[in-house]
Amino acid sequence: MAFTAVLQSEWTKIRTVASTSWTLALVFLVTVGFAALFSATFDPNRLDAAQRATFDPTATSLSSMELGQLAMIVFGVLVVSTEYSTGMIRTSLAAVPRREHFLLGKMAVATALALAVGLLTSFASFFLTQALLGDLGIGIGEENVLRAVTGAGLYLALLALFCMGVAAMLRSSVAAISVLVPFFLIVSNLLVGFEATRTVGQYLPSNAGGRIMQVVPHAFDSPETPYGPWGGFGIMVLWTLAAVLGGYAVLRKRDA
Amino acid sequence: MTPTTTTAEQPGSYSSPLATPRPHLGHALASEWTKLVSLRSTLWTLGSLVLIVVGVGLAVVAQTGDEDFAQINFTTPALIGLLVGQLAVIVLGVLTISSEHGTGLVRTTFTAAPDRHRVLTAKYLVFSMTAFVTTTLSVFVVGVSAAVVRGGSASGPHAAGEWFGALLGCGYVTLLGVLALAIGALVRHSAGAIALMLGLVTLPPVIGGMLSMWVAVEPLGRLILKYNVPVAMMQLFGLQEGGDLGPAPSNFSHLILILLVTGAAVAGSYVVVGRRDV
Amino acid sequence: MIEAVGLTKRYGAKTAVDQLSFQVKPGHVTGFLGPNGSGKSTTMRMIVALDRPTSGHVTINGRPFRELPNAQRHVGALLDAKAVHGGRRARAHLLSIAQLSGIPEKRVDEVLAVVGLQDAARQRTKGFSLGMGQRLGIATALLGDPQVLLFDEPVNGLDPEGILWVRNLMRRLASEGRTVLVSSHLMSEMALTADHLIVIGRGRLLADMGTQEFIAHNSAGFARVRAADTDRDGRETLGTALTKAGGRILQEPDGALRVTGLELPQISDLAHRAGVRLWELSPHRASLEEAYMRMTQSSVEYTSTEDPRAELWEPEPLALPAWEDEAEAAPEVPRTGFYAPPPPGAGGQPFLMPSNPGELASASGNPSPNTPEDTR
Amino acid sequence: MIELEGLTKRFGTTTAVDHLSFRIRPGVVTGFLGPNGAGKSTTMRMMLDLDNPTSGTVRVYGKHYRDLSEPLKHVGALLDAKAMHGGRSAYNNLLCLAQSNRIPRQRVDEVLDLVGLTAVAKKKSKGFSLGMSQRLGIASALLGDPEILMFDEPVNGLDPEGILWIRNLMKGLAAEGRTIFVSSHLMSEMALTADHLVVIGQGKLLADLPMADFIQQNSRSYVRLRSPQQERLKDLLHEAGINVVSVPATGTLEIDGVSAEQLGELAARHQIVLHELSPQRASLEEAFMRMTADSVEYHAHAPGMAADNPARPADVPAWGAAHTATRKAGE
Repeated sequence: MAFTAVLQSEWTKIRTVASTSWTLALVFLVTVGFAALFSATFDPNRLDAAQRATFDPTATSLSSMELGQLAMIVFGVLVVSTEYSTGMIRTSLAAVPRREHFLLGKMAVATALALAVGLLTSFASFFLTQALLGDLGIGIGEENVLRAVTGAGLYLALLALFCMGVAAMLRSSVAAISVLVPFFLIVSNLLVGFEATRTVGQYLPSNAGGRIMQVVPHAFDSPETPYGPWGGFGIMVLWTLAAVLGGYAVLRKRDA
Repeated sequence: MTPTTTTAEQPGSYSSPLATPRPHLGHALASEWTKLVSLRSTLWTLGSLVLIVVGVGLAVVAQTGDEDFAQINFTTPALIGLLVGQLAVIVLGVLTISSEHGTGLVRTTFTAAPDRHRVLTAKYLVFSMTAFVTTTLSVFVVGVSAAVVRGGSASGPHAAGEWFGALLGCGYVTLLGVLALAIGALVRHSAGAIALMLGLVTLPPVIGGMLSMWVAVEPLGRLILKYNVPVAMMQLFGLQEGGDLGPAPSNFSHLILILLVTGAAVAGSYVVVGRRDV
Repeated sequence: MIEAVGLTKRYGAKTAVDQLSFQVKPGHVTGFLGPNGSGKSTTMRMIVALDRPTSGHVTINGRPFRELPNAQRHVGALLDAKAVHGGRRARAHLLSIAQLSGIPEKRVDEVLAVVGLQDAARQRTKGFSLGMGQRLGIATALLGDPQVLLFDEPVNGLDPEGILWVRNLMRRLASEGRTVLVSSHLMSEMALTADHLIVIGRGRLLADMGTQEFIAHNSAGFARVRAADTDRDGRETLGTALTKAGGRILQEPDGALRVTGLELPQISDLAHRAGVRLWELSPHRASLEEAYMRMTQSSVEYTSTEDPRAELWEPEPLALPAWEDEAEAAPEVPRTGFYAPPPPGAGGQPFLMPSNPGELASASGNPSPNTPEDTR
Repeated sequence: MIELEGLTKRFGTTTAVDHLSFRIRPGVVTGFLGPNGAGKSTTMRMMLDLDNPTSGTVRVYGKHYRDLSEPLKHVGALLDAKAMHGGRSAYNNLLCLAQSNRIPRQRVDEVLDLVGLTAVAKKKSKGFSLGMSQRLGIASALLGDPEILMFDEPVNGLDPEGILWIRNLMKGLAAEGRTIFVSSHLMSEMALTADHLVVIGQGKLLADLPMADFIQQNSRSYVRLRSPQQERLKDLLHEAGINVVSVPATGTLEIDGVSAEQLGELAARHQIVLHELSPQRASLEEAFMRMTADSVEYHAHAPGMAADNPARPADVPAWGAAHTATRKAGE
């Protein structure tokens, strides 16, 4: 079977449901909107000396990713779980009986879309906020900035893919969202917040993957990490790979 | 006219031997209780709540010494688990109503009981009592264990007020669940309502944190950072946030805020559920 | 007793139910018929106040549904067999509904036995087949032992044993003096179950009359007559004799004659007088399906078009007897089953039943905008 | 051509499908019958590789379903009318299926037109009634113009016009040499549509034979007589050694095992006037109920509230019930 046909089909699927545009629009609007709000109301005089020394204009642009990722989680989950909740999965698998083609096609299309929206979001956010920051703003050509901004887009794409894998394992929107949102927004922050659990927390996908967005290592008193930006990203790739393989194993083994 | 005469009016029509009591709230409460206990999702959500609160709480108690409790309440170890566990209450609150919409059961329910407000009231009552009792029990298991194990002289004096605060904290979590139920009734879509509620609980501290770090002058940032869910809970459990925000709002102002928000949502849900085609 | 007065429901610009007025009386099974999208389900939903009418009202024993003192004890409804939470066990589901109106717990076990689900009572309903779901829905409707019962497509997904059971159940419930309103697309079932019919099309009332009256109004029965094969001229002699006596005749492929306009004893006498021995003389009842199709032709909402490939299949056309000059062809007679064979229609137009659905489609006239039955 | 060999499916301790082996041949409509819970749907799901068999295999033209490239062009199936994404329009639901198997876009319009859904093609399928969903499901099965078609309860929710249409559609498709496999509980429909039957009960194969043979083997046919000279006729039949059952309620006689031709000749010879001489053919429903009487899983009972009411036992044969009803209706 031509894999391109599967891709085309999945593209039709993804662009013809309302939840796709809702969630992805929210990713963009929330991230760019809050970044703009932060930078427009920014008052450099309020920073103390240490903060001034480690001030990271790129982080100002990208910190609102923390908020926007909620919508991306929902996007990633719904792409997979609505197949189950609507019963479409039976029709889909009858049309594409090879499970690896089906899952790979779906994930490839959705991840590509997430990457496009992610990059659009991070670059729009960056250029808008740098303009709003005025004198404090920097250009894309500065050291490591391009890596951070591109990395933010990559992070969002990888996040969506991770959520697709988990959703394929759990086969339910409610279960997947209830597990993933606390995992990304609370547990990881909570674990890093305590000295005893910090090391564990740093290896969670959100913290490890988020490292790629930092240009200045200790900006805003962020703790030391045992890995570099790409090392952290690699850790998140491993997490994602595990989730995808888990999702594939469940899809293969269980009756549709 | 008494209810039983209604069927007897028709000559030659069927008359059932069953008694015909006028249904009241008690019936609906029994019904909702059956619904709640007969689903595995209840077990999953409340089970994870208890596990997280008690598990994390006891782990913290084990890791601390008597002297640590000089500054904090005996119930504070339960807080960490509850910050995560509250999400289970929220999920259960949403599911209590949205799963009826998702499966179509709501049509069966409202056909059997056309006085929809009675059903909705029963849902609120059964859910809130269950959530409150479960939360309180888990928190107090941790609190009492801490008091017993770490209640030595080094822990200093502890007032009864801290237990009351914890009780209010459990009430706060319950109100969050009630808010989730109301949102579920308004949105009718499980995943949507859960995402909305989780966003409402988890995002404000992040937003507030960013705002306070960069735009300390913005009263909005302060306000968000003062009045959000985790902060309110920390305060009710006797863990004061850093003092650079100025005087912390009182326990009751947190409760009044959540009561206002929840009350508005609940009122909205009564209006909408009463009118809507299902 | 259910009474609807001027019941209307609009979804935006679409009118799903249009000024519907009818009464459903106790002691009868009342069939509720109409093509897909004619507004049956919407009407039933308005009866139990799930949907609000745009205008008009409907009452049950003189009261609006919402004002009944104990709705479940007065009205039981099966509207959608899948309207249960799949994660709940069957018995728990019924119990929770029973408790809503203070119905005792032992009634739950009673209705489970009535519908034959006692062995599945502890199963989660997610794993139920459509037939089992249907039985659970019927159990829910019976919980309150109500005076008024509504069933929307109750036999959907049931096996023949279950269909037979539902048929008898409906009749028994009505014979106890209850009001029973049943919708169905299976005309054969309706003919066996319903005493009275309410037919709607495009949201409007088309008919409200007894089943027999309805069939008589909208179709005609016929007799099948076969002369002995050993008698060479028998068929022709018989045909001529019957035509002379005023009968209308069509010839079937196996050589039998289809006679309308003459009673069986008359045919028997005519054959006797003509000296023709008969090998078959059987009455064929007019079918409800035929009567229904005739009435609703113009209000069918979703008309399938002819599959271009289906043209390859041609039913064996019925021959026109020599003594009949009008060009007519009778449709093929199904040999068995619920659907009684369709007779030729009145007015010289043969009823276009099983052979050519395309004609039916074109007969429905100008295509009008389609309205989903449920637009929400 | 579909071949099932020793197909078995267990869910925990219950065996839903038990060593099922049969072949479905092209050119005819094969009916798939069985009581509720017999394992029909599970079998069909395994044929499409949606459920993994515990043991045994299904082969479609010698191949495993999973190894078919572009399976929609070979096998079209309607298993569950609601198995579509409700938030997507009817057209888009079909389009994404078509694209996955490289079926041209205009075929989507074609099948929508075929099932009569063109006017609502752009509407979300969430709002569809059961009848409309069923039509959409049929459209999806026809999408690839496949040589094998499987329908699980295709007439569910369809109105009489739709039932008529699908009946002719299936016969037409079979006449073109396709393999048509259809399950239904409506025996009347099956009798009109199917040429060959596969009957299962509690997961086991009960019968695999042509329709006519099935009816003949599992039911009785008889001749109904009505005459103004009833008593003379009765005596005559007794003399001829023919067993007669009289039905006083309708004033008819029922005769087993003698053809209508013979009876007509007998009456003519003795100058007896007959007002009815009708051969009653056995129905598929009756045959089916006899065969599966032992394997019905969910037996219903009389309502508990009506304990004083003499309830008809649940296993009355179909013709018994049909008779009484017919008589009532005929009066």
